[in-house]
Amino acid sequence: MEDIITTINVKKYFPIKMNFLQYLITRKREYIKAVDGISFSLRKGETFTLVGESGSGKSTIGKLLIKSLELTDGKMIFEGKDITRVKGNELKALRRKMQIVFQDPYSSLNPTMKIGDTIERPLKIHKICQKRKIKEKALEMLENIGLSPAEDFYEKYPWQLSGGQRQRVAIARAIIICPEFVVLDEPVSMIDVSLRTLILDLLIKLKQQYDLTYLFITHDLAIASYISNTIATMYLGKIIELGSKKEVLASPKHPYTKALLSAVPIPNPKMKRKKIIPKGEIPNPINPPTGCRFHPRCNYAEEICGKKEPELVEVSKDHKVACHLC
Amino acid sequence: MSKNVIAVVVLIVIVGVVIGIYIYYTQPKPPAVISIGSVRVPTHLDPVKTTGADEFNLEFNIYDYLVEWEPETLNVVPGLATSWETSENGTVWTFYLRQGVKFHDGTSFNASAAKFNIDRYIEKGAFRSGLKYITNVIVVDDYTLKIYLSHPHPLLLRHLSIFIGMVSPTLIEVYGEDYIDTHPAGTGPYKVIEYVEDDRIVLEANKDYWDTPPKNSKIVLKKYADSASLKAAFEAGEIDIIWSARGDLFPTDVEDLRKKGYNIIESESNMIRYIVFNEAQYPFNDTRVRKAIAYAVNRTKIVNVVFSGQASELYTLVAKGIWGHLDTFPHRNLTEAISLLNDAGHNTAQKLEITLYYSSSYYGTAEEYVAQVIKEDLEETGLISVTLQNVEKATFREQYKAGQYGMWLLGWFPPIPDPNSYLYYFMNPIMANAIFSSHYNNTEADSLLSQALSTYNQTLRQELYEQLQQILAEDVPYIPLWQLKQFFITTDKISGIQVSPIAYFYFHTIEKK
Amino acid sequence: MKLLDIKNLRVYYFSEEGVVKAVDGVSLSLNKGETLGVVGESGCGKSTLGLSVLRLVPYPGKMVSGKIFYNGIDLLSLSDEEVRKLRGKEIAMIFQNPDVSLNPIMNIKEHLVEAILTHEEIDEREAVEKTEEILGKVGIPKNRINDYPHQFSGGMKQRIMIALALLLNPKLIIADEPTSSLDVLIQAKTLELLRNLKEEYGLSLILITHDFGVVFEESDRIAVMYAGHIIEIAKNTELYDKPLHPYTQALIKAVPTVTPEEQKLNYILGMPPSLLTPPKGCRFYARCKYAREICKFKEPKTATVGREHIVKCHLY
Amino acid sequence: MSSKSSGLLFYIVSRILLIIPMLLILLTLIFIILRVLPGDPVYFIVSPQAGEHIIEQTRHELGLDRPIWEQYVSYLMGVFRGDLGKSYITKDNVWSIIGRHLPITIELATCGLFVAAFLGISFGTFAAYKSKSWFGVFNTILSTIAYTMPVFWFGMILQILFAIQFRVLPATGILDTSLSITRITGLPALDALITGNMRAFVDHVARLILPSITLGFFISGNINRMTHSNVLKALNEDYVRAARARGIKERVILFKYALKNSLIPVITLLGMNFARMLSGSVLTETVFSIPGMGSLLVNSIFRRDYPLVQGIIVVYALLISIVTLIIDIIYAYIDPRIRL
Repeated sequence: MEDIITTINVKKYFPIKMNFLQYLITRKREYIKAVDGISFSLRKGETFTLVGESGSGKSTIGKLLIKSLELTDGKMIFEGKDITRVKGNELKALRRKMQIVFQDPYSSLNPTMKIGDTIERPLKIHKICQKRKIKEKALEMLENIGLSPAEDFYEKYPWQLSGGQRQRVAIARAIIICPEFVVLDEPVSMIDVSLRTLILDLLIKLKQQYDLTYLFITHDLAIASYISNTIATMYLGKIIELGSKKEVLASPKHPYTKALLSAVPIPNPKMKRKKIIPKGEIPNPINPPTGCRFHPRCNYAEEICGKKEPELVEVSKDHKVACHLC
Repeated sequence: MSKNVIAVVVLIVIVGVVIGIYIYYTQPKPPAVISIGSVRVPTHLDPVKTTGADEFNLEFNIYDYLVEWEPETLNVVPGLATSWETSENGTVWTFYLRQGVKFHDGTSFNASAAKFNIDRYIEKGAFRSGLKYITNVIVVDDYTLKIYLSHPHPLLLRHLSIFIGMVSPTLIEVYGEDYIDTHPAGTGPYKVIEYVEDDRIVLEANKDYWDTPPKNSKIVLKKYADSASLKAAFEAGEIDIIWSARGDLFPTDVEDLRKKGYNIIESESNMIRYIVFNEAQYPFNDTRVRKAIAYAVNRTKIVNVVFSGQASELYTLVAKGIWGHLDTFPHRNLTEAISLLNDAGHNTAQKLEITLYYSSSYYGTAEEYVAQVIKEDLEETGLISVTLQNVEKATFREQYKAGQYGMWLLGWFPPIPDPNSYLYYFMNPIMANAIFSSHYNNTEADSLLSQALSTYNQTLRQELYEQLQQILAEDVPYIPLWQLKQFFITTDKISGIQVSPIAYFYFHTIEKK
Repeated sequence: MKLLDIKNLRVYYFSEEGVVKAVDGVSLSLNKGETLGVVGESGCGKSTLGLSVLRLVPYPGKMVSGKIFYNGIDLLSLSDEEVRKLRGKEIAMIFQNPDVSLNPIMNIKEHLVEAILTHEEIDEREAVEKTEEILGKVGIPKNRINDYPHQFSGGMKQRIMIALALLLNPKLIIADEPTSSLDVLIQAKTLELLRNLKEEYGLSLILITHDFGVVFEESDRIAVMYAGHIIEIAKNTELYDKPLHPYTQALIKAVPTVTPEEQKLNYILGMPPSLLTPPKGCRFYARCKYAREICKFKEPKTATVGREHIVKCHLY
Repeated sequence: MSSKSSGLLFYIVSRILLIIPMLLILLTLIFIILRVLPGDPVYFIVSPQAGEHIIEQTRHELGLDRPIWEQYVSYLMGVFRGDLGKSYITKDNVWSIIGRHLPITIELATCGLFVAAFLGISFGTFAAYKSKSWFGVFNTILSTIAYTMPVFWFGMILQILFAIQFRVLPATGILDTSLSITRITGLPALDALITGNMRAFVDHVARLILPSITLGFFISGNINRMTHSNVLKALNEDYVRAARARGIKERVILFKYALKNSLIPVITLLGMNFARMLSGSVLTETVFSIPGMGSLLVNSIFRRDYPLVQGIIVVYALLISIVTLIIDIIYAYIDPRIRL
């Protein structure tokens, strides 16, 4: 399969706010290194999942990929073209191909707009289809995401919908213009348990139907395991393990991935496992630890871990790990 | 812990209050003070700068003059000069000065101090242009002074008695000219001990005064922002006297206080109000139009409706109470007005459109009502349509001096009780244009004016001024409208207020029970 | 012996739109030393149930009927002041979001010392000592005692909340979604801490959560709530092996687990009913695949099936 | 910054440095505006009877005949030497004129602030706590009245009631005309206390009561509303619920949790109002005949007394900078999350 997006050593640093005089005196800018040198590729048609704790930089990557943030350094290639510094009309055309769905369906929909208008808006902005066909298309989409009768939902306002229904609208809004690539940033974490699988199944269905590629961002490994083809574990702005779902979940290599997996509570009282929890908490991304970023918390850390930063290397087919000990 | 702190604080407060109350009641009561409220107070106290009534008035209380005048009769009486004599041709005046008089700063008054002040006034005085006839001042000895004139001038004594207050020369030499604006030292009955601009001026009786010392020890002149707060302060018993010399109180307020039983002393004031025309501008270049307006204005209505009778109708520029006053202007006559306007070619189809300029920020809120009444009066002819235009104080003088008007509502307060002060500036073409841009020019009037200014013969002068007033009524460059009244409103405790027809207020006779 | 016994409790919110029957006839009991999981989806009334025990239901909520016995005392008959004295001292509560549950302008010491001095007549020095001791137990270093909430991470804040809850040796802790805003590693750590401290202090715990994983891992018994009703109560393993209520069955099948294998998951169509106008019959009727005619009109009674397995369904 | 106190010092210094450009911009603006305004100060100085040569001479003496930029530069030089020039009208030094008017304005503003804070915060807090009772309704009406009622009207009602009808309090001015206070610090109340002049002190304080209530009541409306809504919001915060769950007493919750946490915006508002009052409250000063900064500024603008207007603006800007700085420091003290 061909790659749809490739990132090469992508970095995103956010400067820390300082007033002018402070800058004059310290003459040193400090940065939050949210994403600090990441390279990976998304293959067309796959669901690529980023997992990690909050503050690991997952969401920043999502925003970088859809070009809603400028990268600090590195290179991004989309469908064979370098899109690192695209601007103007080219960027607009690119945006049409890339969409994002956010976590909170309560704040992502405009409360004063009817559902129909919300869904139609991207069509109008990007002038995708003929005017008279717009409504037809919107109704079709509503039907497709299971909000039927579509005519009824078309006239409703967001507050008349449940969280799950709203999130479906948000997904429909992203997909109606037939993008190539969709970033799903924790799309089900605010949805009730009984409906999460519904949304996930809908996403899977739409992916096949519209030939999409997903970047799925989640902190929930159970959800990741349900929907992903590829899973990448992030820690402090770095990808530390990347591989096919099978590889990563069946034989995790990085101690951090292992810890994450072991920590997930299992809804089966008969399965008791020893949890391996790393010590301490995720450190400050302004001055990340030297060497392997995980080494201060790692139970297996050796001398080299504090000195040299491990590369993300292939340990088996479809499985890369950044760890000196693997 | 915090409870203890609270207890200590409470204790301290209680002790403090008790001690405070004790001290409060054991301290001697300060001497009685007479406070006089007004909506204006002087902005400076240097005689050479003075042009306004408020400044003049206060200066009379803190300075002495070579000659002075009796408030009631306006007769000239000795001041710092005990006597004087005139040379035969009337151009050399010799003054014999009072001995042993001291300025408030302790220095002595003598002939050279007098010369210093006269010279200073001639050099930089606000009215110096009117004093050009003084050619020289010579100190004969410590207490004798000679003043040389270019020609006989009947107003010399008046000028000396009003413009040239005697300021301590030492004070000016030591502290500079600007210092006496707020820290004056004269020889008069009062010393200024506190000056807060736009708030109050505190005067203390001069114990070493050469004449009868004041009957009170301290006077506070207090400024109030408006009529309402002035009245409230009076009713709350915080001031003893309201001196409403130039409309400080609303007419309704005066009536209200009268009803409440306060003492009210009412008398004429020498401030006159009038309309001025720009004779260079259409349609006021037409004497018939000006005259028609003079016939159309209704003074009775202004006085009664706007001022509730607290003003007097005025039919000449010389105020009532000043010698030489002669009513020459016509009373209201609409028929006459209409026929004059018809003569001038104005008819109902082609109404005469004029604008009346006035300034309520300068002359007070009543001005708007006056303008409205005048508008109604003129429009009653059916031939005139009047637009009213209120002008801000800051731009007012500039605009009328620049002649950007046809018809203005103005006021005149001459400091000197002489018909000349009411006529000279209006009728002399140079002055009239410099001050009002009236463009009035009448050579006959001119020669009458100069004649009247070069003789000491009072009867002759009176005749000349009466003639002048007749001419004015014919030419109508101005329309006199009304003359203000002054009011002293006092509590029962106050007595001894001396009323002068020219609205000056001497403080030294007031007593408080 | 029952530490807490809730009998037929009804808590309604008298809002402007109408009466929201958030808790509508709930009976529940808790044994000493036990962990009872209350599981349910958002809006099912589980948080209101937790708050009612401390009589903290916010305006316009009101406890309409029912009884809550704590150690044999009827909590609803106590005066406000008597209840206040119980709060924190006998029954403590841990809330969902530690980021907003601490007063941002008070430091940690102030929080803890204030709580001690509210309930115990000791001097400040002793209170500080006690504070340091308890903070040590939850793993907050002594030197951070004067720090303010914003200087701590979410996990640490929740540990501080746990310290605050345990401070006065209460008998009962009500933990309302104590870990759902935390990352998975912190969640595991916090739950472990809570479990250990519960042993050490001999506490009883009501764990309110929507997370089946957490509830199965931590609870002795589990109560499932749906639309203001408790629809099933059973022992942990019993509920896992033999879920009786169709809702419980469906929900367990809807929860994904971490596995490299393909999963076949279920979901429940439709939405829970509005608590403003709850249906007359079974509240799960509209979403239930076993629904029968009777379910629509008659509210099912609670039936006891086997040992301590209670279910509220017409099927039983 | 390593420690909080050095950070604070650094902050204060940087804020003071920032005053300079602000002052420069402000002065330039006011300089231009005053000269663009129609009206000529000379006409307020010379008599209407004065001839043209006198006007020219006066203009020359005041330096008004020089090119504007020259006047501007020399004025600025003066300001940075600390010389604000002399009033055109009274010829007195601008500093000393302001020195006579500012202290009384500071006293009035401070008292007004206390009244506003006391009324606004106490009523607002209590109303939030009892928002479901009649007091909540009463307070809403009260706060609405407070900020919709015209100041001069309210002041006059107080005056008529307490000074004219019952004669329990003085109506106008800052001191009885028979009294005087020796000037030491400039603040009359303080000077009276220092010199042990209790009579003057009592009289002066009595005279501050009505104007302070007038001013304070007016401002209390906004303070009240803001306190009310913030305390109400704070009472619904999770940390309040958590505190209740710990058995913390209601009184402690109301003051330590709800009120203290709501104070930041309230203090901002108080500070803003204080700064505004420092520039003078013309209406209150008018009603009570108080020689404060408000009437001074209005009169000096009216008379086109350029140096005085400019001087007042300079002082005003400095005061506002100081007040906002103090507010910021208070913030940092109340809320540890705010770092200076």
